[in-house]
Amino acid sequence: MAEIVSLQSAIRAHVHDGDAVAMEGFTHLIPFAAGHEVIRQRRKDLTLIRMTPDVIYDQLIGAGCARKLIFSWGGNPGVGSLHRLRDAVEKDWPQPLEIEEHGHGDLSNAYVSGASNLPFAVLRAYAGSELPKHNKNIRFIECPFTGETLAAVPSIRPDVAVIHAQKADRKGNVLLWGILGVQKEAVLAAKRAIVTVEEIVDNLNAPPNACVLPSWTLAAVCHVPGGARPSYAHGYYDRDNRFYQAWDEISRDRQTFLSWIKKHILATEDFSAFQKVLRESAKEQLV
Amino acid sequence: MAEIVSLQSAIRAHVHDGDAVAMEGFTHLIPFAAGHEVIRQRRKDLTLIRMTPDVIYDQLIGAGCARKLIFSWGGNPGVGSLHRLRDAVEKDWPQPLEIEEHGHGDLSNAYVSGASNLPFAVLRAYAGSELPKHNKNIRFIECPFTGETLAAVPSIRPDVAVIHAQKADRKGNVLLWGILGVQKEAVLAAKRAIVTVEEIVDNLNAPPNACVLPSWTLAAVCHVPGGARPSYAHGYYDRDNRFYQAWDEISRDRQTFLSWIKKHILATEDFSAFQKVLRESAKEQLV
Amino acid sequence: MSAANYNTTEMMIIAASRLLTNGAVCFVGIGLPSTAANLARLTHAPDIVLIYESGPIGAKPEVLPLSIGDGDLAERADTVVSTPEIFRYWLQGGRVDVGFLGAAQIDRFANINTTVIGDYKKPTTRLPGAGGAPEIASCAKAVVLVLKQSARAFVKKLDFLTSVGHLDGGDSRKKLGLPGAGPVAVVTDLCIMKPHEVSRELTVTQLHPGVTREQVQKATGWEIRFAEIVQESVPPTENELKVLRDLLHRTALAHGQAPAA
Amino acid sequence: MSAANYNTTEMMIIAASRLLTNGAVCFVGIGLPSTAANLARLTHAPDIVLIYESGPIGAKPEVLPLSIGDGDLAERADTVVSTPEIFRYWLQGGRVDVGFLGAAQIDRFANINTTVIGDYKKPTTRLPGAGGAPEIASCAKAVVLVLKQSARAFVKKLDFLTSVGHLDGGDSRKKLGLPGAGPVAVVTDLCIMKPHEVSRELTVTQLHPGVTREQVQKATGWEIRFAEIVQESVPPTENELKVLRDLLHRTALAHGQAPAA
Repeated sequence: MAEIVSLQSAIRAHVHDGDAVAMEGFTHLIPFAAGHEVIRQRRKDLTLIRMTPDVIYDQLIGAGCARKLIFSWGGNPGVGSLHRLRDAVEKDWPQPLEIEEHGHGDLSNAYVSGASNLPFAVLRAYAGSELPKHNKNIRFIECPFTGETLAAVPSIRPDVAVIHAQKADRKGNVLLWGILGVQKEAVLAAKRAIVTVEEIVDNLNAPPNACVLPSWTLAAVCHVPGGARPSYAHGYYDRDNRFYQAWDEISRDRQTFLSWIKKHILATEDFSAFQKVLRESAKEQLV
Repeated sequence: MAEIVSLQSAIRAHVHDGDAVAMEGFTHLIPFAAGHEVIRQRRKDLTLIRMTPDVIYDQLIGAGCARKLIFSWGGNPGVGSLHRLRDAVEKDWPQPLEIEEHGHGDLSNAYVSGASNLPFAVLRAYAGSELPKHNKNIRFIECPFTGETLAAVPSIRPDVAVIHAQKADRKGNVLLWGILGVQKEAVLAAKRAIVTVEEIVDNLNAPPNACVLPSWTLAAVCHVPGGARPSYAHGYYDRDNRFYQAWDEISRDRQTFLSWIKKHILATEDFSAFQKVLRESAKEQLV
Repeated sequence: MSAANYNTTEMMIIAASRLLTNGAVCFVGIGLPSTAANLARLTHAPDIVLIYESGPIGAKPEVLPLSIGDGDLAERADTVVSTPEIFRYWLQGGRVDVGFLGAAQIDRFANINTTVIGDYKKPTTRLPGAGGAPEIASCAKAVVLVLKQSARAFVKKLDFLTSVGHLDGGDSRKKLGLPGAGPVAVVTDLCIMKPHEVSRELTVTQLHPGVTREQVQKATGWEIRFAEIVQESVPPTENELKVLRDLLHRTALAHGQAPAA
Repeated sequence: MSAANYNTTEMMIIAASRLLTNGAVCFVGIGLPSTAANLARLTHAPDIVLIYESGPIGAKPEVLPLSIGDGDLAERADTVVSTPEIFRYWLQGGRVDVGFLGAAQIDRFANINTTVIGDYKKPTTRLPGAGGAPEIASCAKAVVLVLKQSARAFVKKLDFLTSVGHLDGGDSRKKLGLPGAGPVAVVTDLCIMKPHEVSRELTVTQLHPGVTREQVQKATGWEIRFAEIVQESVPPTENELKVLRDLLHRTALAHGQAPAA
């Protein structure tokens, strides 16, 4: 059964230095509040797993929390580069970042086989691509029936999965809807899972066959309204595209980035304090 | 795009002698009307694929439509044996029936890999079981990363899939809910698909992330109210448990079975005529 | 307090239900397993999680399902997923604590046959087949078997090994590399057997009230072993019996009322 | 009737949109592909089916998405499935007629690089990476590439081969045994190129109005081939241009109005 606890204690209890952490959410429901709390608690040497690193991992990488990144597309959606990711890969700042890259189909299959407790996934891809040359975790196998050659990748089994969802009930059962990405698979593939939610209700009133994660599949559920900002939560708030654009400026320069992290994350107590400071910065046109 | 046509013309156009046919529905939404129409049109030499043959395949087998059966559990749920299936396997009546049997997890994985256009599925099962000895389509492979041995089965790719659903819209998009079984996978694994529905509406009003089959994945959609009887349609009617019990008597004896099929299916024009005759038989206590 | 009058089937179901701890995730088949699991849910294990292979997770049926996919299972479930997901993410995923199985034949190492009596190619009796048993036997953390005891069912040699238990005993199952631990108990209308910790051979650890060792031996096709200390099962309590009988009564009414086509 | 004033980007997007036939199932990336696909939907191909890798199937966005997972995509889709399902049942399943891709670098056989400029281990520029391109390039029945033409992008040798086109030309792609046919057209701001039917080398088949062969050659890092008959693209019609500009205008307004955190 999931404990319903503060995000602070959930991160303290379940995310440790050196863990393999998957924070998922395909542009929708990205668990930014949880990402910030990991920075606040100054976690180190994490292996970060995520199909689209997005601004959330750009922040974690720039803040020096990551040793390795497993991903399939590392850009700022609709804007351009992730400058902190690039700086780490191109110039080892703030520290070298080992990268293991895949394709989206590959990683999403690897989450599925992880959730299925299989050691590997099979897919039709990579013939002719140079990715297998640089990623020893992309191999090829033969079909025992047809003899066809297919690509194989190892399952993803994170130590911790972190997602954001719309609702939980008081027992800790979680409901999400809209664009689901690989969140369910990430949770079921992980040893432990943390879910931040927009609201906690008496009854989920889930439609038939909705995406529900039973409380007993989760380690912790945290009530963090707005916890996916600047990404969006379907039915609650829109994506803050302005922030994604502003991030390009904030993250381009190391000092600007460091002072932003210091002021907005390290100097704030929690996500609601962060949001307050961010709103002030916005007024001051700094964002 | 699916054509919205009569069940009679859908079966005539898309189910041919010798086809591999998967009629799915896990005790819920079993496409009985379509099964009857296949008998009415006297199809022959079909390879019938279905996790739980149930009464629908007992009828097709007894009526002499099947050459082969691929299945994982062949009983009359909550009642006992499928007498026509047993008679075919034990005594070659009305003709020999080749059987290929799997487990539920195996077959459901084989539908998934079929829908995914992969040649085989991988699962953790069968070590120690004698099934692989009698089914050359259960093999073992090695994980290219861990060296573990896992079971492999060929994907299911039927010529035709037939399911029953609750709703279609006028374009032929289909919505089903409740117990979904492997219906979606069967449709997506098949070369062609026929869907019978309870009603055709202007707007599906599908909840987010509901199980919807777009019209362009289907060959034909047929309006057949009650088309899943004696199984049930969630939100429309309950399972007719009495008929499942009555079937034990009807099917136990070859002559009783033949006269039932003759009177109720071969002598009726369509499913609504069948239902009318069945109601009369029920009144006469024959059923 | 314990009940005066009960039959051996009731004792078997109640004994099986007592093996399920509150909060356990239970993969339930139709029939006796489903009856025992729901009895547990309605008595000492209100938070037990029932998973049915048709898709319902956290099912709380009002009455016992006649089929594995009854609508009542979906109505009151926490969620309903596809059958492939049940087998892939939930059973094989390692989330099932107890897999509940029945069998037509069982041997001394709790291997089971649900396929054929006689020769596979020309069976004298064609049984329904494997269902989800091979995967449950492989992947559930533990398996509990429930079936009536008779020399026809408890055989020296299976006609067909459908789903593996402890194979040839000892560490032979372990060598197969399956994720689950295999059968931990066999509950019958006469007794409870558990695999010996070294040999893994089924050993009677508990006799139901009034049952003799001779009765058990007569109903077993091999020389059955008894544990050093064989306990007597606690007879059904008034409450267990009342809840079970109410459940069966509700069930009969509900299914009797099913509309004719 | 054709429009008087339009720019080369508009010509590129409109030329790309014209390649999509009504009813086609189109796997759409963000940016130019998404713009061209939605333009097609709003002009000559109202029944086109747009699939985005985040999960929407049959998306009908009011405005262009800034991210691949914008809520607007889900709101108006026929259904929204998980990302693994998109790649497994829909793309790999063989249900995508046209995969739309962009690229940082492309070679004469329409192989593309979206990974790095420079050495992989120590890149001068780290690009976003593969995304879904390797799977789309493998499994979509056909691939259309859309990108601005320049000698920096159209290179003799890729720094990295992320997603395969026609590999080394001839039947070399065929030998890979991939289900899809690979790139069928490359649409740029200058022209349209198609693979030669035998050599599979990109060949200019159509020049946009006013564009010279010299311009195309200057913007290409290898000696570009021209088809025997090179046609001139039909300029944008008033309607195409109006619908495109309205779409881009609506989009700018919508995203500008996005609330600040």
